[in-house]
Amino acid sequence: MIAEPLINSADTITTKTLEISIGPQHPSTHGVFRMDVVLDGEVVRALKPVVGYLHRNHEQLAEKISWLGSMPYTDRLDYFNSMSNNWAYALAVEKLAGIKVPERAECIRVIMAELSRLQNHASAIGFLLQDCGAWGTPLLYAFKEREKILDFFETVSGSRMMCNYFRFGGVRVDLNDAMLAMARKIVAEFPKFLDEFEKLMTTNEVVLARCQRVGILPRELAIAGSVSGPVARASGVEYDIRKVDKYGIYDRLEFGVPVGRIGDVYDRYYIRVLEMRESVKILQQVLRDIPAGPVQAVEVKLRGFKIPAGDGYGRVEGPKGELGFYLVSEGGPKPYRYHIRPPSFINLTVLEDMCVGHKVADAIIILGSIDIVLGEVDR
Amino acid sequence: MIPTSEQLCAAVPGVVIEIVPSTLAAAQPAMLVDREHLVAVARYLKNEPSCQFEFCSCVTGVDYLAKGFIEVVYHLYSVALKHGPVILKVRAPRELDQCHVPSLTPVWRGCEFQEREVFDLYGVKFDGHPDLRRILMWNEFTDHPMRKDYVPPADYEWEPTPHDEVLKRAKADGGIMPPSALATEVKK
Amino acid sequence: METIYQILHTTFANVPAWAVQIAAFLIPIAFIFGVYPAIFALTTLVERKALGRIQNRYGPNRVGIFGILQPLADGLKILLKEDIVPRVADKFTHFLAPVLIVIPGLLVYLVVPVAPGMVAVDLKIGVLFALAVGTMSVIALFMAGWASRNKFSVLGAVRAVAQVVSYEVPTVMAGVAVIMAAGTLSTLTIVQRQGGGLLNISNWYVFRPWGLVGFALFIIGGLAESARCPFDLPEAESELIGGYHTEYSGFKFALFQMGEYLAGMAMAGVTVTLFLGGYMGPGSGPGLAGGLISMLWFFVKLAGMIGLNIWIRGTWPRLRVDQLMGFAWKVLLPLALVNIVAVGFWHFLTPRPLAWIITTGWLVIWFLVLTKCNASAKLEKREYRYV
Amino acid sequence: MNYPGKGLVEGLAITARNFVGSYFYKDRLTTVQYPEERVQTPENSRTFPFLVFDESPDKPRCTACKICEVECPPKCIYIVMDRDDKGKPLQRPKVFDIDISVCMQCQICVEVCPFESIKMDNDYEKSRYGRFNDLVQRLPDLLKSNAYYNKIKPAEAAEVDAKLKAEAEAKAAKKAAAAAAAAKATAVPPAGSVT
Repeated sequence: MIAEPLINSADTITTKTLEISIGPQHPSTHGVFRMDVVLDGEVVRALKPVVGYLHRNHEQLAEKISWLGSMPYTDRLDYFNSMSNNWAYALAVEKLAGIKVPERAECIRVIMAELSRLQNHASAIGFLLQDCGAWGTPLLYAFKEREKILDFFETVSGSRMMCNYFRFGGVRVDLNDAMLAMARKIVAEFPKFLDEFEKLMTTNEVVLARCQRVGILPRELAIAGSVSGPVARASGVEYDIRKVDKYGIYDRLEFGVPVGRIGDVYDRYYIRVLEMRESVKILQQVLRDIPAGPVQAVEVKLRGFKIPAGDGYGRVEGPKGELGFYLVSEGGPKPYRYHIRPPSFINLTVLEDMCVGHKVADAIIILGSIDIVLGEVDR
Repeated sequence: MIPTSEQLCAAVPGVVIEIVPSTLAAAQPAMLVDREHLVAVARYLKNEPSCQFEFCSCVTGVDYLAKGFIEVVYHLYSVALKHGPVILKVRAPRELDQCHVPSLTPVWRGCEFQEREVFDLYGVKFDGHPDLRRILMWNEFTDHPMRKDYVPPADYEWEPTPHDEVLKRAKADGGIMPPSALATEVKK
Repeated sequence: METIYQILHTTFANVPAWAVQIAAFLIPIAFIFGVYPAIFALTTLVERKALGRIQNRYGPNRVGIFGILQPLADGLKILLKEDIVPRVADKFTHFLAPVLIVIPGLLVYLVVPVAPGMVAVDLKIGVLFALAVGTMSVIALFMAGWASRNKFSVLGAVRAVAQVVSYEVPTVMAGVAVIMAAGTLSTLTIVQRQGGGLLNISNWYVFRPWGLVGFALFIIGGLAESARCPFDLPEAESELIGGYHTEYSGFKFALFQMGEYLAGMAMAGVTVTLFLGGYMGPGSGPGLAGGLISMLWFFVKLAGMIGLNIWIRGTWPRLRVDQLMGFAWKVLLPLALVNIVAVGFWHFLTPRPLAWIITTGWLVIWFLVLTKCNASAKLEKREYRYV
Repeated sequence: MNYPGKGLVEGLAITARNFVGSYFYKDRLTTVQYPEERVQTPENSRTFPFLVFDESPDKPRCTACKICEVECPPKCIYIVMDRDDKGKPLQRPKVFDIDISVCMQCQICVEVCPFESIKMDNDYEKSRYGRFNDLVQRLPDLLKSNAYYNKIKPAEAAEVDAKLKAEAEAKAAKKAAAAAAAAKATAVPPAGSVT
């Protein structure tokens, strides 16, 4: 019997890749989102996001109801911050119809949008650390702060998450002194929560080991992939619509826009912490001197509101990125075409480039660091 | 600075550019480009040092049923020079087999998912798109729901407060009529 | 066991010898099967209440006053839950895995001394037996993962095997250090050697330089063995949904939970025996009163170790698979080997202060060398500019 | 001093502080035991709409003008106007259904209602067992008194009452002026020219 030549088993063993679908029903996909992942052992070889499970065709609904009728639907887009969704829609309509917004309403809009940014970023890093495995503790600290802000929204607009508070040309309810005092208390207590949170997580060795150099998004790919918001700024893209478009009264407020350099999961986490500190600065400035005056432009009719024919695109720096509305009007009371530019949906374009080569555990964190909400992805 | 149509005509030979005005308040005129030269115009806008539109913010499909075409609208911004939207429009006939538009995903990677969505909801086929599949609807779905002439399937579930066509359809094919809808209603 | 036999024999003189022998067998077994599962039930409640309090909320407080009956309610609920077995699963192994996971957890308690003379079996090779039996649960984990034919469970099972095996090595090496110092493998004599001294505390091995390092290694090894945070990779909810026990429901799932908690408490028991002086404490000694106090001391130390586990579970996120392995092989194992050499110094350098200086110096040098060459988890220089 | 496990130990310190704090400070223990303790919902908070009536339930303010039915985005209101036996429309709804499984609590109906007759309730315990008929609130369930409205939303109700009273007085004054003008017109011809 001729002895077989010694062969290196690694050459002959053909290992098969493992296709698993981190499926629509999964504890850490932030909603009904599926990723078809091809695994080689633990390493991700390919990753295809599959969306559409929460598709309600909100854009076709809007073509059947009046301009104001789709304002409550915008709360259901990115249900974490209904206030900035409302603002994006109101801004697009005001740009299209040329409506002037009184001074006090602009200040109230900035207060609401920045508070909504605070609670969104707080829960975003809470969920990110929950995906890292910190069993609920950071998430519940973040939710404790978020509750205070949602209670303020309920006191003002009537509902915690589905505020339907903005109107074309202003806001629906004026802030009386009790509400302003409540807002000032929230803003005063927020830095204390941030310091405690940072001490818990920012220098934690396990978080550093898990998040540094993971899911790096190069600057060019971020711009080419139309990535916007904290995800892009963490990779070095100096682009914040509050500074570029200067909508509302943002040009009169001094605040910085933190921009990272490496663009890994840790940068995206820390950029959100720094953005929260900037938002607190903005809120302190606006809450210090709110002018008196009307809260809604007079000439906007509640029923039968018509916009001259034409199309227009208005956008806002939402907590998740650039949230834009492209509206086409044919002069009637109903929009002819109502398109939403969803930041979470477009930020997913580069998810695969960030995840390939990393482990399964990293793919989950990278998805968490993009901070998507499926109501906005699927519309 | 935002290029004028003459500058574009000079840069890209043989392109037909038409300015489509918006409302006077919005003041966002768009450039309607013909299909053949769209990719060339896009590359010029992206690589031209004075424009540098390397951020394609929004891709939208609009179905103009009356005028008989579907329009795809691109909103471009420049991150480096921070200047405003340049809006490219391109039109394609509504019939499904001729509804072709050159894809701009090779120019801007960000259009990939958005163009797939326009294909899924409007049926506009993007030539040159790396992975043109349905993104929002399930794969076995054949129709394109956002078209103006799309008729949703007549699945009348229980609806205690029916209105206009749901009410008509319930009366027509004898669907379950809630008691209140049976209440005799004399037209005013 | 012999002491119980003596006590019984003297008190019930007229009872025939074979009956007393059987009784002497049954009492420790009854003790182990009674006390430790009860502690498991209590731990689930205490864990949920403590994690609740850490997260600014109440733990379970609806069933009984302050939620005392919650473990009972959980047990009843789990009993009534439907036991779903996947159609494609390998029925026999799927059934056997939960049973096999509970046995090692209970076997380890045979050699853990609870009070002077009160140890179920006074094996001469107690420590070896405890550590060897501790790793038997790995087979059950892999059986569970492989039998349920679910990709996520297979991933979880493979991770579990890799983790438990690679953390077993540094733990055993740390145990070798204690065996060298105590000179015997029998847990009873190890605990007796840690007695005496000021208030029965100063002789604990944890107050020796090499003992402290061994204690740290044992805590990390214990966490990794029972797959608790920050090493709870096998059943990482956020990645693998449930790891090896995804396809289990009903009482089999409860057995898995019990097996995990018992394994965690077993490792805590062994750590207490080897480093914190078992039942030694002020006032512990032979005799009825001393025995009771020493039993109290043992359970207080056990509760302290479990409390530490819960505290860590409420704070730290979990490590990734490759970091977990790297940490075990590149940091813990060298440290354990260095620890053995340190015990050698400690044993042969008779003048105490000299021994203290040499061993401490040796350990500190090596600690710095290891942390230097494995410097992974350090905050890189990051600058954020404001535009 | 920066020892290797510094971040981990600081993290433990924070959780320990929260654990101990939860026994002493109220803001470290934020759970509300729902059935026993209840959070006092603020005045503006809104759940589902209800119809207001002034004196008696069979005379609601609502005149069945169907503006809210038209303007409601999810189309969850269904109104049929009441008619007396001769077919003359009475300014009252015979059927007024709101399907609260469709209603998204956006209170646009409250804004567009010209007669201040539909207002937002803040009672959130509206879960039912049945899916089909139980979730439709018919006219009798919707009707609530103005006193109830003043109880749940004092400030808003006071404002609405003041507005209604002002309108009523203006109408009464106008009617009085018209009656006076009509009386003057009839009085002048018989008495000839009256200075």
